Amino acid sequence: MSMLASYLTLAAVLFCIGLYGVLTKRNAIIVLLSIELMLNAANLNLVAFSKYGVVPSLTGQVFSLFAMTLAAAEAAVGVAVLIALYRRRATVNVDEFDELRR
Amino acid sequence: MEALQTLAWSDAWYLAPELALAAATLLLAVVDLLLPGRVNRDVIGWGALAGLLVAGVFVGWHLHDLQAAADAGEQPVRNVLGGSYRVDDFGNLLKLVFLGASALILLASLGTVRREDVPIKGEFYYLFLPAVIGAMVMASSGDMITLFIGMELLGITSYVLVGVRKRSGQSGEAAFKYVVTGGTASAFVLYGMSFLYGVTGTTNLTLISQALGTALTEYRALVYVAFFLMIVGFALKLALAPFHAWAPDVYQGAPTPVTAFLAVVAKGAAFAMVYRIFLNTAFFAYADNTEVREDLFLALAVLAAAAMIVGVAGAMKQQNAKRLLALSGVANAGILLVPLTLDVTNLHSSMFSEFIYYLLAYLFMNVGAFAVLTVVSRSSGHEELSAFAGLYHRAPWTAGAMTVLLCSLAGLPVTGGFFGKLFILFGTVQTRSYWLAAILLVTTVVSYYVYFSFIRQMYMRSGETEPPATVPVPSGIVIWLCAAASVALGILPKPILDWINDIFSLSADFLTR
Amino acid sequence: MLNFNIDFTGEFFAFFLLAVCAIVGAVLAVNFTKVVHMALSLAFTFVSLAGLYVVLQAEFVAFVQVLLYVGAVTILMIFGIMMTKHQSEGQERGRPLLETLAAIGCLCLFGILFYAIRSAGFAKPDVPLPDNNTLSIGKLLYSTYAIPFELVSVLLTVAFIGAVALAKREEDQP
Amino acid sequence: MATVFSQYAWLVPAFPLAAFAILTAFGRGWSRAGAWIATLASLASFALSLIIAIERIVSNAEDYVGGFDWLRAGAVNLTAGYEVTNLTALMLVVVTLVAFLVNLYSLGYMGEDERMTVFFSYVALFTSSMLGLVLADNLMILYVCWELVGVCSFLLIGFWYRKPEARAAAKKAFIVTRVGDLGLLIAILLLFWYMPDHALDFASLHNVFHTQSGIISTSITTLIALLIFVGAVGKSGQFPLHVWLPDAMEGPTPISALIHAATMVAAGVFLVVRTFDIFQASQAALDTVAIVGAFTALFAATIGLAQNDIKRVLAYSTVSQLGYMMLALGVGSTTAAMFHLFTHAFFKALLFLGAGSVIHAIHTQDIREMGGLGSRMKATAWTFGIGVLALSGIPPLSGFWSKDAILSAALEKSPWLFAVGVLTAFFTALYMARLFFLVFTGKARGDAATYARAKDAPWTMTIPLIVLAALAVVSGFVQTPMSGWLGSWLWSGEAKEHAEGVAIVASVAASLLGIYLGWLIYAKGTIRRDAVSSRLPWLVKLLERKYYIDELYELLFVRSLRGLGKALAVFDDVVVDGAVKLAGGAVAGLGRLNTRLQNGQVQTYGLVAVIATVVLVLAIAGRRFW
Amino acid sequence: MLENLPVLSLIIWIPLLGSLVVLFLPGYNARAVRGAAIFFAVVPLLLALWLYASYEPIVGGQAFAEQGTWLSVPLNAEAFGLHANVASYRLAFDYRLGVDGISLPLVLLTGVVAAMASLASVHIRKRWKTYFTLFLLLQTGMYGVFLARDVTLFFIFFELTLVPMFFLIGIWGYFGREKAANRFLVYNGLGSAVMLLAFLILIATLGFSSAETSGGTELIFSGSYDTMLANLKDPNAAAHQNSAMFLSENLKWAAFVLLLVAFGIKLPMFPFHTWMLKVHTEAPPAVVMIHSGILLKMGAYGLIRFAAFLLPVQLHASSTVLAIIGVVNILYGAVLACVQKEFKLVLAYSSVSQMGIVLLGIASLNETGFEGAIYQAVSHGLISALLFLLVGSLHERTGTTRIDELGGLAQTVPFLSGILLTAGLASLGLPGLSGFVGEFLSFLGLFSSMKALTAVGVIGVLLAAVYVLRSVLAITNGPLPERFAGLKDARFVEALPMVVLTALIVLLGIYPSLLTDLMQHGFDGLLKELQTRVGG
Repeated sequence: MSMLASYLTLAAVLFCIGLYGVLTKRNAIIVLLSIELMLNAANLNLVAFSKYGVVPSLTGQVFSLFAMTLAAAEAAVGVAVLIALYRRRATVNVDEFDELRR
Repeated sequence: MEALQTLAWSDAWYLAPELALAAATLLLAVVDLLLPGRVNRDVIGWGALAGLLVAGVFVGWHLHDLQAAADAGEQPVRNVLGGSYRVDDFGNLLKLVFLGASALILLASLGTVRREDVPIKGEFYYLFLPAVIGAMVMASSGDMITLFIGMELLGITSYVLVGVRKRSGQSGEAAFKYVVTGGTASAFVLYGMSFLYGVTGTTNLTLISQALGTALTEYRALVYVAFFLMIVGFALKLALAPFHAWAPDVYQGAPTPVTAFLAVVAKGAAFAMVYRIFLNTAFFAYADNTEVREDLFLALAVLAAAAMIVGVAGAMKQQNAKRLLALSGVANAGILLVPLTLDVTNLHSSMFSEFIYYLLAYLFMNVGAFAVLTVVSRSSGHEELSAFAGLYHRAPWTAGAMTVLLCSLAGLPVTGGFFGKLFILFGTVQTRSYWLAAILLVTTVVSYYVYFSFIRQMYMRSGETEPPATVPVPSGIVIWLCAAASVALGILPKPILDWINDIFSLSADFLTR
Repeated sequence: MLNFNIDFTGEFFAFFLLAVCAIVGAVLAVNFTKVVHMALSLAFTFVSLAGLYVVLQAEFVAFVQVLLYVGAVTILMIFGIMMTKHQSEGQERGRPLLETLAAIGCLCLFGILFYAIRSAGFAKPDVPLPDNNTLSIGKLLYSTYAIPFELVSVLLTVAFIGAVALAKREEDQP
Repeated sequence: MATVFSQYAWLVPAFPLAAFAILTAFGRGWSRAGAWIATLASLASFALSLIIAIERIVSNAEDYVGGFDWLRAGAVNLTAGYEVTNLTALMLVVVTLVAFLVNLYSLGYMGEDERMTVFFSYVALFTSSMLGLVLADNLMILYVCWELVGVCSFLLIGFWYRKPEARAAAKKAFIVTRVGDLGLLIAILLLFWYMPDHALDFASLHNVFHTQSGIISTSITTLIALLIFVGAVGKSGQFPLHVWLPDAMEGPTPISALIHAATMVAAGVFLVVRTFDIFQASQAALDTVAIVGAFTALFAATIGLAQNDIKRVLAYSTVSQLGYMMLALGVGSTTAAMFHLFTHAFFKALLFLGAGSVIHAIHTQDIREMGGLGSRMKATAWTFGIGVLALSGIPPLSGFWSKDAILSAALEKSPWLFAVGVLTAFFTALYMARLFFLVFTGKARGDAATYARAKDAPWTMTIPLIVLAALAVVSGFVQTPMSGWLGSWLWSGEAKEHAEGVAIVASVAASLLGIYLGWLIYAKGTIRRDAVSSRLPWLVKLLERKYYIDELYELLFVRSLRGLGKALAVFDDVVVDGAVKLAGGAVAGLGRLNTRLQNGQVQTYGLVAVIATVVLVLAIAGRRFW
Repeated sequence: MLENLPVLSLIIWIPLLGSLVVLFLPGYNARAVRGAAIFFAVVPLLLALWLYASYEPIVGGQAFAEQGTWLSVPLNAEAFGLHANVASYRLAFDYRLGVDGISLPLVLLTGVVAAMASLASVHIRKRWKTYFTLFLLLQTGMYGVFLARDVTLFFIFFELTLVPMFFLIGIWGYFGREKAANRFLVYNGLGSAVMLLAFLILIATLGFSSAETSGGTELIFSGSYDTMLANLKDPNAAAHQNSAMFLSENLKWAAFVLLLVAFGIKLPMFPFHTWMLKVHTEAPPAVVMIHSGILLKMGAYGLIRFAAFLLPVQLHASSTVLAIIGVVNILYGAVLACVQKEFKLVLAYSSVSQMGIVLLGIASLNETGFEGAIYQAVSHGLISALLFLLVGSLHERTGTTRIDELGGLAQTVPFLSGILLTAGLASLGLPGLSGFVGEFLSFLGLFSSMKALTAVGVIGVLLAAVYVLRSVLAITNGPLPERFAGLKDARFVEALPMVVLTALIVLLGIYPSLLTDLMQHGFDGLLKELQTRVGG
């Protein structure tokens, strides 16, 4: 198994753990963090490919930089939304955000 | 190492629509800060509208330029920085749709958004602009990085817009759900893109499509994975079934104009990106190795079918008007996806015309319907279907316009919705995708039931006890504009389609080669 | 198919160590009961990833990773945690069905990914990356990727405005 | 030689038709005036018919055919035409005469009915259609008129619409005769496709089946003939479709006389005569006709023995006599059949009108409540008596000659048929004697006051009786064993006369025996009336209940149709509509499933999405890697 | 005088104009609204009568044909291996109208029934303005269906009848109106969806023609009925065998079955009939007049016009099946009509039965049968319109249409009863009334090929007598219930349409050539095609 495959596998593991976190964690903040983990997994992919890919190039790294920035912005907005919501609901439990249904 | 190719001032012209919007955003943000709190923030709304119009003028100008170039025998495409930004007819047409839709939505919301409901009214108005920038970027780039950033720009702005009704827990809840779903979708898309980058070594769609041929021989599974991950991401963004469940919740919680924006512009932009990526890259195997392409388009077709079925079926028993329209949006997303999934054959290559025509019709009917919903729910105080009860007595003309819009949504002649569907159907028949045609037709019929539940409320339920509903002038204009456009699209589709056909060519304008 | 014929180079050891760290951090983040612990263990993962980036000769990316994730995101999250009340995870009823299905789903997804990764025979790349990584990236950002770069600036502004607008307390609130 | 009046034959049905149109359009509120219009119209028809007949008798004119294109559609090219032959001329006279007399009679009989004009308009329409039927030059037009007379019959049976029995009888009459009509319709369809040039006119039929027989195979010919016969069976009340005719007596009595005795019911016989070429081409068909006719004659006569309603007795007698006519046809003697039709029309109309006078006088139809009316209603009793004798076949009254002609013909063919005929003649005489003696002799058994008021009817009602009685006496002489004038006139000279002495003796003996027996039982009382019923109660019961045929039909057809209908209704609701509902339910179920999914938990949504992802990938991409 | 006018267009669009006029009339002025509606319903009738008077069967309807380009949409066909010699594609939806011996009788029927129904709309007590607006809109759709010569145009008009009907049933119907309206909409919508699919298949594979433009040869896909007919007869069709445009056998079958289902739903054909039961019982009588009188006939017309004319080989191959379905329709409807307690349901099932005869006529594959089918359609249109007119009048007076609650009405309302009886007799196929001719011709037509089946179908005639008499006599005859003692007979506005319809029924029964002469050459093309394709 080449190094690339190892990196990719690691990324896949992280992506899936992130996904699992998104799906199961009650705490809204952890859900947001899990999304970040998924994005990180993708970044790892990009950087790994940037070195070991078919055509190594810096593009992957640039992409991952953009992605990180976006992830940070998303996290910020996510937390802001959560705080606004917390003011109304006094909870951050995802499973209690079910007023909108059916 | 090649010479550094940087952004030249001349390139700014190509970016003019986006730049205009960005400038307007900043300007309005500053004005909003400086204006005293008691001043009605509708001023900001009008400013945003002006910004949209200016951007629209620029887009029109671009279209004209491209036309001139095409007449001169050049390729009617302007690539900036190796395709990381791209001005072509595909993008421009869609940009017009996005700008027009946003303008209509803004116009309709002027006078209906209340301070007690949306405390940050200024932000509410001007944040539409960056969202539109995001949508426009999604339509006009040949590079995955730019596309992804456009998607995120639209997404992040939308999260904020959904949550602007700060006093309402529902708005916040909707925003949070949107953040989670949108974030996950972004992660999937990015992850998919990373694989695509990995097996081709580039993010440029042109280069990808060239490299995919070889990549397929060695990394077939990875190519599959890349595309399927993206499909999943986009399916989430587009709310295709069974990835749609968030949509009714989010639509319901969001302020109605934002709902309309999500339903039309956000969806349209996602489609633009799907078209860009899938037609551009998956087209690689036109000549040989059609297997992967077939599979991808099959997957999309299955999702489209599922969306049509689930959307309509789910809407059947839905009592909340907004959720109902959300589910209708799910079904319509399925319909909009159908042309893409059709084969390009020697008889059929008009998928873009089919798509954009229906998108246009969808724009008018949806924006109009949401505008009516805004008016009606303001008068009734809730957004249940029963808010429409007896509308025929309370506001006969609005009821009439709504009837036209609903007919268009249901795809009854002679409306834009009908013709759009007909056009798509003809495509399915030409490519012999009869099963898709059948599903499209059957769901359309079931959707009669769904949309006519509004009509039942408006005409067949008593509403005589309630006071007449007042319609603010801007809303009235939008409603009637949309209704008239819906009819016009049905009776005279020819000018528009002629025009699209004149300026658009799948291979020249769209495929980055 | 699981023929792990791996060259035991230095890079591999570094990778192995950091990968274990990252996975452990991620797994712990999923299994901790206290929210702060979760956030911190995720930060640990992020750091490990930064290490991996270094191993991958992406120093600038690693730097940004530390700066953004550990420095900004995690701190932001911890602020978020501070500003809201929390019960610990474990005190509440679990959702076995959801968790089981989610686990199965994620495992299947991983299986698919793993199969795809395994089935690809990656050739050794022949083109090395430029030495001066950061400079090259900078050049790229100002040339080829100038437009995304500008867009990101718009995005950050919007995110900033949006976050503030959403999170700030209304003065005229009843 | 050329004809003068035959070409105006179309006017014969046109008069009553005009009367019908006038009465329907403007007749509301008129009463006697309307009735007189109809009567005069029928008189005009009669006059014209008579002129035509006389012209034809005197000059032996050629047949006349006229008409116009009626229906051109595809291969169909039908004319609405009329044909005047000696046969039709004869029928014209019979029909118009009886119609006129009945009209006249009805002026008195229906005088107090508020819907008199409606009645007369129906009668006019009937007369017109019947005449059309007679005149029709092709089977199609005949069929059209055939149906129209059926409808008029239906309308008139149900004339007293308030009575549920009348409603039921009308319905029954229409539906039962329609069974026969279907046979005729299918026969026409068959003929249409088998005849050269799709011709349906009688001249072509004659050509094909008589002159150049063999064009159409025997089996098809038999089929066509039998189907036509089915039509005749329905109309002429032959077994097994006779059930409607006795019930039809719910209608006003003049109608019974006109439609259900003299004219319409004879249309079946007329039809067979008209298409006799086809029958002649198939021996099987002829045999069937003979057997059915003979059986019906006997069968109905036995029922007639046990009926207590004056009109029903006459009705069964009609069925029986029609059976005679069919028997005659079956044994190949159209002359005898037409002859009997001719005489029967007069004496049966006479009997019905006489019965009508009785009913008019004492307002009951049950002969057990009558008796001794002969002294109060002399004219009625005398004319009725003549009718009875004529029907019983007592020489030299008309019935004797025609019945004798039939029996002679039957004897020639088969002794069995002859025996049945003679037996029937006996029963006929018996039940007619019973009827006469119970009604007109003895003591009054009913309400004394009514009896006291009973008297002969006004002149409009009496004159027809007298005229008909006269005809019943003399009409038999047109065709006697001595002179076969009628036959030779009808069939243009192919008169073939024969009279079997055996037949004459046997039939007269049977008739006299019957009348004597009746006299013994019902007038003199020598034999106790319950002589039979006390010994064989089941037999009397069987006869009284008409062999339980109605009950059988009720069970076989009405109940089973209702049962089938109910079953199909359930099927329609559960299976056919159920499938629709199921489809709708499936969509709705899918919708509900979707609603269940929408539980507000964003993580559930995500879970569904992940599972969907896995499934999608495995299903679509996975198949390539399997 | 009218020769130079586009008469067909006028017939179609005058009701629409009327619809707009009514829309802008003051709503409180019921008299003006009603008057305008009747006026705009009668004018097309007069035009149709003029058409009837000046139509010559031998010439056909060419003199009246109208043709214009409505829209012609480019299909941006890329150079991905275009067809040889073809420069571009177009999808053309033309405005083509035409009339022939098949459609003219139905146009006349529409004119008569629509005019009469607008007179009969006196029973409408609320929201006249909207009612008549929709009513006139519906008429535009119906005329359009019968006059369109382009499948897309046909479809659009077909659909155009859907929405007004939904409103008319849903707003002015009886208690279960909304359910009935929904069912109508969805079921018929399904039918038209199926039809659209078939049409699109036909357009894509049969509707092509080419034109020379400056850019080279342009291939045009259009719904033009005449183009399709011409392509069908194209002797070189075999040369296109392998082309993607060619209508292959399988596709032909698919299109045929789809058309059969689509029009079968409208007809209605067993087992697609259940939707119309609700419509018949719940819709207001004037609307059912239109519905039963005309809309059902669109199914018959469509079957002949498209399924038969465009796909004669399939028609031929499936004629036995069609005939069996027809017989099932006849018997099934009749038996069910025999046990209904609600008069409207009796009529609904009788429609099922009567429309089965139309199927028989079509299955016969000869001119007699085809003409019989059209005749039957027209005749049933008149009869059922009359019957539902009566139902409306009876319901207005008695408040019920249940057979077991009514009785003896001949005493109080002799005129209505008389007309009811006449209509009943016409519907059971009494010779001398119009019902007989269609029935007879259809049976006659089918009998040439399927004798036994026809004989079984003829039993329906007997059952018709059973259910008609059973219900009509129960209503008019027998003892009169106390509460109906004081009923008033028909008013003039009610009596007028009744008399007109009755007169037409009688007229067509007495002199059928009035109508059959019109159809004389209408089927020539189809018959020739049948002859050459399948050898007679």
